[in-house]
Amino acid sequence: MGNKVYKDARAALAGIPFDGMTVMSGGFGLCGIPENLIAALRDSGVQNITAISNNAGVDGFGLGLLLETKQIKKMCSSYVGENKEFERQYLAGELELEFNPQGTLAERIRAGGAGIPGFYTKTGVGTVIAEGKPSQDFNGETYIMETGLNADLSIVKAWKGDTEGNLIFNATAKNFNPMMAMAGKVTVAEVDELVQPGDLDPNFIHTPGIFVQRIIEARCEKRIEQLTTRERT
Amino acid sequence: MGNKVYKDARAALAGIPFDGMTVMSGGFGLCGIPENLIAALRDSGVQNITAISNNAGVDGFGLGLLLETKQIKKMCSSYVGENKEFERQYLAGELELEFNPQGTLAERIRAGGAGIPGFYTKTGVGTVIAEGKPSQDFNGETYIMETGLNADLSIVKAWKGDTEGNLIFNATAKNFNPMMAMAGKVTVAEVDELVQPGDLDPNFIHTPGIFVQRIIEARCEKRIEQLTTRERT
Amino acid sequence: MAWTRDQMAARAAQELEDGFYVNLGIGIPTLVANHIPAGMDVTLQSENGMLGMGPFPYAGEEDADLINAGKQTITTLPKSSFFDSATSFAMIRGGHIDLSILGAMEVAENGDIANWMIPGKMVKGMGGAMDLVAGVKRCIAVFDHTNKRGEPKFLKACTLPLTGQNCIDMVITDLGVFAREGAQRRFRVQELAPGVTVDDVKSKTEADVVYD
Amino acid sequence: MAWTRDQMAARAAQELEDGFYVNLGIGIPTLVANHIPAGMDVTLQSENGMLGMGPFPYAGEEDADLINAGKQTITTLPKSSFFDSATSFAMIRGGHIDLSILGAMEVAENGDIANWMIPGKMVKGMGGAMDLVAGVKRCIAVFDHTNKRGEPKFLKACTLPLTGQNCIDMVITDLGVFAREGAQRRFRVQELAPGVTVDDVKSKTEADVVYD
Repeated sequence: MGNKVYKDARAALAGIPFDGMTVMSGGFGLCGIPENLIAALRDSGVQNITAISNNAGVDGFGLGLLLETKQIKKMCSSYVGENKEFERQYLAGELELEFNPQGTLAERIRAGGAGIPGFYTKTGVGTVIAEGKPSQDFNGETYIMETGLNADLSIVKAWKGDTEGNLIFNATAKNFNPMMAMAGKVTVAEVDELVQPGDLDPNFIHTPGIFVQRIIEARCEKRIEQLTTRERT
Repeated sequence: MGNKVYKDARAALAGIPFDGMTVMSGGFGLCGIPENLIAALRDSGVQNITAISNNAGVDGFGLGLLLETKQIKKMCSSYVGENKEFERQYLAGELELEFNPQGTLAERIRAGGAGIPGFYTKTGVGTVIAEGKPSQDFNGETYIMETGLNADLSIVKAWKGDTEGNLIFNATAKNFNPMMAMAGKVTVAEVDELVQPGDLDPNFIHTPGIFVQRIIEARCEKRIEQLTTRERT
Repeated sequence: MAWTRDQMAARAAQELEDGFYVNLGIGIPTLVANHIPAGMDVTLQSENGMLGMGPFPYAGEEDADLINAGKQTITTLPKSSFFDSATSFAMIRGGHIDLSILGAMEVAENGDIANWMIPGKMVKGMGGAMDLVAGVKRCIAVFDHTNKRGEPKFLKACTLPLTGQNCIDMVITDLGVFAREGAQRRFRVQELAPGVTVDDVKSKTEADVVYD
Repeated sequence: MAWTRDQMAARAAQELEDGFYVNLGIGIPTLVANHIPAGMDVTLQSENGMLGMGPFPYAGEEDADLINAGKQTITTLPKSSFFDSATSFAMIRGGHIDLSILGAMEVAENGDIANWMIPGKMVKGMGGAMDLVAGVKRCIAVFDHTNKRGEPKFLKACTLPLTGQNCIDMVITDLGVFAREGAQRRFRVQELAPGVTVDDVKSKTEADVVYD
């Protein structure tokens, strides 16, 4: 029986990293990021990563870990505002950066996973995002073409997963994870809770196991970036 | 408070049908079809419908009801093999037919709902499906462009829905329903069970209420096309 | 007297309608949530993947898995649903959101908006702003009428890199409300803050606006 | 002696590998499910929206909401998951399915396949066949070597409208197995049914096949 379960993040990445690889990493801000797999990717020593991730983590956490060690050559993101080391490296010309509107990024990743090499969107028409991209009119409106994205490795974070790789996500920790799972040549998932086949309701599986090649159960710190509360009245 | 709940299928369609309209109707075969809304659409007397549906029902059931009464001008489907009246009308030149590969049809509908007017696929390259469609090479492979689809009205069938329009589907009765809900200017859902907000787990809602404008609870017959069983041994 | 931030938010809230699905940007637009009329059914979308955004949690009840697009901890409502980023932006790009209320650095008389980068400064990224202005049915920009140096931000043409072209339908500033009825129409003064005169506005506005 | 339908299915099942995700077409391909080696983990996809297709239900336990792509009632397995048609074909188009086994009216020596329409006859539609042959990593066509009139179906070029171009990797007929190692390569006889000779095959094959 094909076994997708690995004992920890290091074991789950064994044999996958190579210098110059493209890695998709799930999460929005620090919410729903594969903390353990990011740390294991850093420990693998892999260099010159092109990282596709909506954000760049914060200093010393999330993808910030890989920025500190300069293992990332290029970021493909929609917003990178929370990371000082990122800013330093970028202004020093040590880091390449490709901005994508968030919805375009999400759709490019889904497209990559779905075998769609290009699609048209009106997002970014008339802005710097449109520069150099083919455009076409549909029903009298102009749209630009964006391309599908794939990765050599996708690392994603889920709430529960079974040994077949079926995943479910919790609340807004879902975000980019399901599409990235689809777009990785190899997808490795870390889950809060690893369960047996049949423990997840087949009607409510967010990511079918076909999109997940390796899986680990691991504890996450789950840092909060903007703790915001209201007064009890 | 905006109220999406209607008392029956006839009431839910009131004011929507017009001659020449485009209607998307969910389901695969007779599985997951909006039986009551199809009947109400027939009863509305609307003419010259362009129907987008993976299949065409069977004689006297599903979209077969609208074929019998010749209310359908054109079908946009992937497979129409189970309907004799369809065949008769088509061969007599009374009915237009546009075939789409099933995956292309599904993706065109999703694209329409997602504001994507065109996308590239390798499905159908070198076949009659590619005729007249723009093609483009990506990474040395040829792809054809397909366009997004929208409808004046989408009628869908769900398992449970709440009064906010949030829907969940059961098993393979999901099929085309979620995408069609996204692609209708107006989407009307019929559900086996209408529940209150909070009765559905927000993590496991298949179709968020934003895609559903009207909803009814209605009993379905749920016919089986190919009853296939095995022997107890 | 010019409106306060909260008054601007309250004015923007008057544009809400029963049954609306709305996306609120960061800053003043966030305050609009406090001014939704009682009994009006408005559903807030958070583009990181949620419909039916509830209020901030009580201290100790925060959930790291439940945040809004500003990365603040939030809560659910009975009607809430969660979805992935592709579905979230399918809603936005597909025109399913009724109204987007967002901040701006500049808005031009042709409806262009710039709110994501200042050349020469570190660029944080556009996040979902370009998708929102391109996809949402109606966009309202809320911003101070002038910048810190007293210069107009409602311009003949944007000087900063655009977030979107010809997509703003209404401008609400501390001085008043400016609306147009279509992408080919001119903005017209619809309302002025108490004590603000047309001449006040004219002196602080570069855009060619209709003053009736 | 030529293989029976069930023997053809059994031969096709030898192409399965542990961990494979597989889509089986209607007809002989459906029978392949009966020949999955014990202990081998193979997951069957049904393109109407299911992974982990289980056996037919016992009489009285059928569920109208649970059918396969042939519209037959089926059951779940512990590993099963359901999804919508867009996701189902994202799997197929995106190359996530390891193997598709499908029937054919004609296959050409360049890997073209025709299996969906005969001009002049009522056309039922291609269903998911065009997506499968274009998207799945490896495609095996299973069909009788000749038609009812004894004419070859493994041809120099397809005469019927194509389902897909240059997409078949292996042909299994009642006479034998023909495989190629890449889209630019020729098909080669890999195995013959017991008692079938190369001359038998040559006389019934139009395609330019390598016979070693």
